[in-house]
Amino acid sequence: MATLKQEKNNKTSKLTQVVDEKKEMLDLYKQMFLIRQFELACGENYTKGNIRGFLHLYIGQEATAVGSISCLNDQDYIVTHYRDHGHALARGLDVNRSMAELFGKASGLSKGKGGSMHLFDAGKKFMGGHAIVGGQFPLATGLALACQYKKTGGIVVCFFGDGSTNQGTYHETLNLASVWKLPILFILENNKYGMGSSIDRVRAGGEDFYTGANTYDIPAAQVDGMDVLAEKEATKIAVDKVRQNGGPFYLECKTFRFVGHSLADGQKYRKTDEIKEWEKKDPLTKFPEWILSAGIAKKTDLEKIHQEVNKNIEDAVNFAETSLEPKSSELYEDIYKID
Amino acid sequence: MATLKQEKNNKTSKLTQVVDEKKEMLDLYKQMFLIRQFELACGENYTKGNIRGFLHLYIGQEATAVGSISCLNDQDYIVTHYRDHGHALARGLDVNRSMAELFGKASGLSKGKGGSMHLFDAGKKFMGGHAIVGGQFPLATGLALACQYKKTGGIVVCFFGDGSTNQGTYHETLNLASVWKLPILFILENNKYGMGSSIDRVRAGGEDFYTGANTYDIPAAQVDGMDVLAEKEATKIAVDKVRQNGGPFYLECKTFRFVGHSLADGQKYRKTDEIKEWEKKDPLTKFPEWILSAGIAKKTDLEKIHQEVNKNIEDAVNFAETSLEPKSSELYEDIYKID
Amino acid sequence: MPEIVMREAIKMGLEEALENDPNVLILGEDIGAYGGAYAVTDGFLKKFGPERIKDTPISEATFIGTGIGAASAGLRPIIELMSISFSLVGFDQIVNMAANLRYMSGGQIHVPMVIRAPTGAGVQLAATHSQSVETWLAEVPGLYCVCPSNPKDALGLLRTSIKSNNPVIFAEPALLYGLKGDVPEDYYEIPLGSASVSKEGKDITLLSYGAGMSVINDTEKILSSKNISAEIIDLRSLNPIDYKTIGKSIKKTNHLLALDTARKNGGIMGEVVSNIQEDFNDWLDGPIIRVGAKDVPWPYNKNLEGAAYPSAENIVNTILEKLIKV
Amino acid sequence: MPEIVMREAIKMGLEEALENDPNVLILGEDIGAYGGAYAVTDGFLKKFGPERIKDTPISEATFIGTGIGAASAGLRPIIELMSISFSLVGFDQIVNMAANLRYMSGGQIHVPMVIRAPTGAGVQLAATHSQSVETWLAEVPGLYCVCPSNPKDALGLLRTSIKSNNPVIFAEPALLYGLKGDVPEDYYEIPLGSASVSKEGKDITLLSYGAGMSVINDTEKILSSKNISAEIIDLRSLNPIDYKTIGKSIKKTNHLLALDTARKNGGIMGEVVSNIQEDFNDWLDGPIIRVGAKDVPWPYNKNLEGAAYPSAENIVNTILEKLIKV
Ligand SMILES: Cc1ncc(C[n+]2csc(CCOP(=O)(O)OP(=O)(O)O)c2C)c(N)n1
Ligand SMILES: Cc1ncc(C[n+]2csc(CCOP(=O)(O)OP(=O)(O)O)c2C)c(N)n1
Ligand SMILES: [Mg+2]
Ligand SMILES: [Mg+2]
Repeated sequence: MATLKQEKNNKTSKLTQVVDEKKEMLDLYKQMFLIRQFELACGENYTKGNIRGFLHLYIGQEATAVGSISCLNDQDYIVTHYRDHGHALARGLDVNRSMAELFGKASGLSKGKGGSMHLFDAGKKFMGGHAIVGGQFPLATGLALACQYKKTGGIVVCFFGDGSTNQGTYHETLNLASVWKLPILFILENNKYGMGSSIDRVRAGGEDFYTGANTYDIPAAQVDGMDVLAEKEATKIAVDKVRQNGGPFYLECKTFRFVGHSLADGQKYRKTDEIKEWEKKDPLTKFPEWILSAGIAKKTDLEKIHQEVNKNIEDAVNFAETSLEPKSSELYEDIYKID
Repeated sequence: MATLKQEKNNKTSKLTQVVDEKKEMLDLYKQMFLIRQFELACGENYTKGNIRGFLHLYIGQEATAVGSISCLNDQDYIVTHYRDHGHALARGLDVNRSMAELFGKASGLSKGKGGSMHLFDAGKKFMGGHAIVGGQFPLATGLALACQYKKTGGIVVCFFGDGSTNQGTYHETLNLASVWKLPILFILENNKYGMGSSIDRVRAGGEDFYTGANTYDIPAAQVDGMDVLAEKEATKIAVDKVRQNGGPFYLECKTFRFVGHSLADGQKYRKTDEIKEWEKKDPLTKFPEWILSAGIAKKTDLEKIHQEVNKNIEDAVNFAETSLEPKSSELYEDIYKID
Repeated sequence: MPEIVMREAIKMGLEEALENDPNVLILGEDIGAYGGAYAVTDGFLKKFGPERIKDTPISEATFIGTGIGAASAGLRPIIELMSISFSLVGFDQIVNMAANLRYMSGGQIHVPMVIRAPTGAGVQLAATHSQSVETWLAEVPGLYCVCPSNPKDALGLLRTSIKSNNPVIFAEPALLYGLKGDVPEDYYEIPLGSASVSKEGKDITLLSYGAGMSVINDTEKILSSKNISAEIIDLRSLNPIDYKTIGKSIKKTNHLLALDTARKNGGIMGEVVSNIQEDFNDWLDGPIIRVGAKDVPWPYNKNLEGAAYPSAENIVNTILEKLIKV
Repeated sequence: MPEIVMREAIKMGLEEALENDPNVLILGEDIGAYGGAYAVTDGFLKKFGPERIKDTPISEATFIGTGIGAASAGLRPIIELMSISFSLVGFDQIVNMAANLRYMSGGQIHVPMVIRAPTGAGVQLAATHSQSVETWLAEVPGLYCVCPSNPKDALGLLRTSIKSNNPVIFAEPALLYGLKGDVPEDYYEIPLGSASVSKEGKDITLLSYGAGMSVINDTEKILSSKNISAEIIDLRSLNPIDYKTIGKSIKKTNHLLALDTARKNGGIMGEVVSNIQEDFNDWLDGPIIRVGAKDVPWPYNKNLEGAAYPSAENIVNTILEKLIKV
């Protein structure tokens, strides 16, 4: 797993560096594994009827969320679309309360009012979870305006899919972010499909999106979104640029979802071959292989993570299952804030 | 007035060619002069209260509409925005009925229901006159889809302003037109301002727009929109491309409005100097000068045109003034077509 | 004909139109290769080809507007939206363009187009995906708006909608795609603007449309068990509204309950009730009762969503309390 | 304080907010260098600078959404639209985003934002530019909606709107920017959700809002000349609606006429009338009369537009015919 590494400019001892690296790599792996297991548990509980509505799983794309979000700090905002579990968990949202939200329980992040497509944790500056394709772009612009206006030093990361670039708000927002030099990092997760539509059938301009950002004078780059380290390095550079220059940056991540668009998707529109090909790049296989082969950690380290995470997920499902339903009076709460 | 001339591939005698050229040049001039005088008459009648609502004049941009529309044939559709008088007259819409529409009279193109911003003549495939900025883009796509689907051989010309490129529909429509290879010629009239907003304050990506079309794999060119012959030549090439390839083409015309955005505009946002500078390129001055200096026609030819046109305008105002108001029963007509 | 589900009935109507009229084509997201979000157009791509079954990018404003343009040039496009909530993204095109083109052009243009979209709450899609936007679109002059409650009406209304020379909003209750019902084998149409009296009665008129009809049918059963005879009217068409049929019924029953499964505030029944109380005041023996979903954003949680949704039991209680003392 | 025009009153409210709260900023098309389509923000760019008076591209969806994002991060943005008709271009952002964010996040987020926009017909802008979209936005839970009819209310409502922690639609009747009226010198606010009784009377209650108030005032004068004493209520707030004030009046007058200058079908009064007839049935001596603009797209021609617009004379005739025999 080759990846560009930036020189580390620190004075700590070699030993600390190695320890740090081990911790860092295992952390990345743990987060990806957590997301994968979370999603599998979601799928199961959707089949059981514990989770309802639309459910969009992040399986296959874990490296993107984990690699990129690891570069952010507490002042930074995140905005994403309905395929939001990965971003939420990578941001460190409570696993129990995330699962409880999908179960629609009172203990859920949004008290069961939002569901899978609308995850929020304002305390962690995780501002949704937006189910109208393209709807999150303007919101991101506004959060970035607030960062700029209040000079908080924070930036906004706006995640979006290839399909959403066909919405007008995409174009409007790139333009405005550039004109106003807003601190936004646009992260495109190009998984080649918007629902059943492969990009070549619905998009003019070819497979690469990042090249189009220059129309808006926005610096851009492309990265292998299946490679968590590459993703992390690229994001780090991008985040630094945004923080230093103030203006936006555009990062395209080539990735793939191994599963259907939602749990209702029969995937008639694509070949099993293509999925198989991409599964060879599965970050949940390749990354731990690399960790072991590079001697960064041992099998037992990984097994420990597996145990911990599996316990987490089990607990989360349990928590969600045993949590109370919202009271019916909740129906009328949270519409208006009291003036 | 230098302009690229395409070789003429015909077998008519030299004399006929000269006669044709004279006729062609005088026609172009006559149309531009007609538009200018029409607009001046509109301004006057707005002040008098005969024309109401919003009134957007085309003064300064005449060469764009006249040069480009002269390349179209009867199968081709035209769609434009609220600054539509120039396109309407260049398309040959009845001058009397156009003026009557602005006066809100029953004899108007739309029986007085549409007004200045909403001119229509379906018989001439002039499909409006659209007052919501960016609203006309999807309509143009649909007309082009019909041309393609029915194989009529017709194309659609969609006029729009620089300001409208900031609407999402601009982006969505360029994308769709390219993906579906629709026969549309996008004609941008870049007059450097959207109302009071100069493009450098509201647009990322610089002064030139046509370069952005390649993001959508749409061939594009730029032309001096103040030069009616350049405009005509460029449009001819563009129209041929659209007709032959089926797909869209993007033509940016650099132009300028010498007057305010609408009759309510004090023009606080721009310098008189800039206007002065552009007025030097006034097609209503430069083009007739060139006609005379190139020996294509004589002063008396131009004077004859002036007289004719002035009479036309006088008649049109007269016609509009003396036309009847719509009957009040008209209020309920034209909402639904009978099934 | 054997019973078929609503989805099938709509599919039949589309298929028939595609077969009979070469000017009919369908535009929408994932209607082709994917087979449609609710599988209504499944198999169409293969049968009719990509020139008539056109998968669009996720650009609601533009593909709705494209339908308008195509219609004004003589085609008869049918637009499928994955949810009527997504119409909000292209609202200007529908409200300002489709509805106004004819009027603003002084009658020169007409727009024979159908916009089909699943509507309503009840499937736990939460606030962004559960709106009943047809209540707004039904108020726009220049548009027609219908909403069927059963397979037979769906087919009959779809036929007239596609044949109409005007833009029609065809709202399909998302809850009802699997609802079974008889569909006549012989060709029939249902005119736009005609309500249906689905059951006669004499004590009270129960009025609703779309998904509300099943709530109304339940209400009628409970009332009947209490010896209250209810007449049931299915509005079917939200624009125009068949005030004649409603009025006739009120003259008989002298009581009206009107139900929206959309939010009460802004539901179509506010309009209906307001007109009826004015025009049929002399025949009413008491206030008109209006029921609708609670005036809250639609919550994801099943129980909360259920609590927001109108229920037959509550309706019966309200009737007994306010109108008819037994 | 001497009389000022409505435009000035709104300007005062904005200026005061910009001066008192550094978190207030204004976003909109041509509000800066151009001075605002209706000159409300004229001079602001110079006074408050480009960081607070932000000229936006013509991208309604995005700059409305930008306001929402900024508000949810603690700013208090005020959005100016050149026309409430243009809100249709950004409708999804208002209806699905501004209104739902708080609910969908379980109360974690709030959106203190004001969207100001000229509304209504009467200035010959034809179908695309004359809509009264506030009638729809007033129906969305999560939004507040107000519409002043005079300078005093405009300033008082604007103060509370800007101070509100929730998104407020502030509809400004385009016809009234030049309307003069007294504005108290001492600081005052007008709470959202409070109607005002602008004249007491005993025979009939006349209810309207915004531009409708001048029609209502004319109506009252004619009625008064016929010895009919009308009570006048200005709704002022379209969400929430002050049913208490309306109810109290009806208990006194036993007659209600409700007027929209928006189209009757879909106007706010359908909702109001429907609720009132249900809750105050026992106090009503006859049907409630609802008047609105004609159900047609707004025409450009002055006479036609006038014919579509409600008139005091017609209202008086209807009252005499249907309610009060003199
Ligand atoms: C406005 C709107 N139109 C359509 C949909 C239905 N829809 C949900 S997700 C989706 C595909 C989006 O694809 P992409 O942006 O590539 O994201 P991905 O699902 O691949 O992560 C569609 C069409 C929607 N939610 N909102
Ligand atoms: C959706 C919408 N927003 C705003 C306006 C108000 N408006 C009318 S024209 C205009 C400027 C458009 O500029 P441009 O596209 O450059 O055309 P030009 O007027 O220069 O010909 C604006 C902001 C509108 N009509 N519609
Ligand atoms: Mg995708
Ligand atoms: Mg311009």
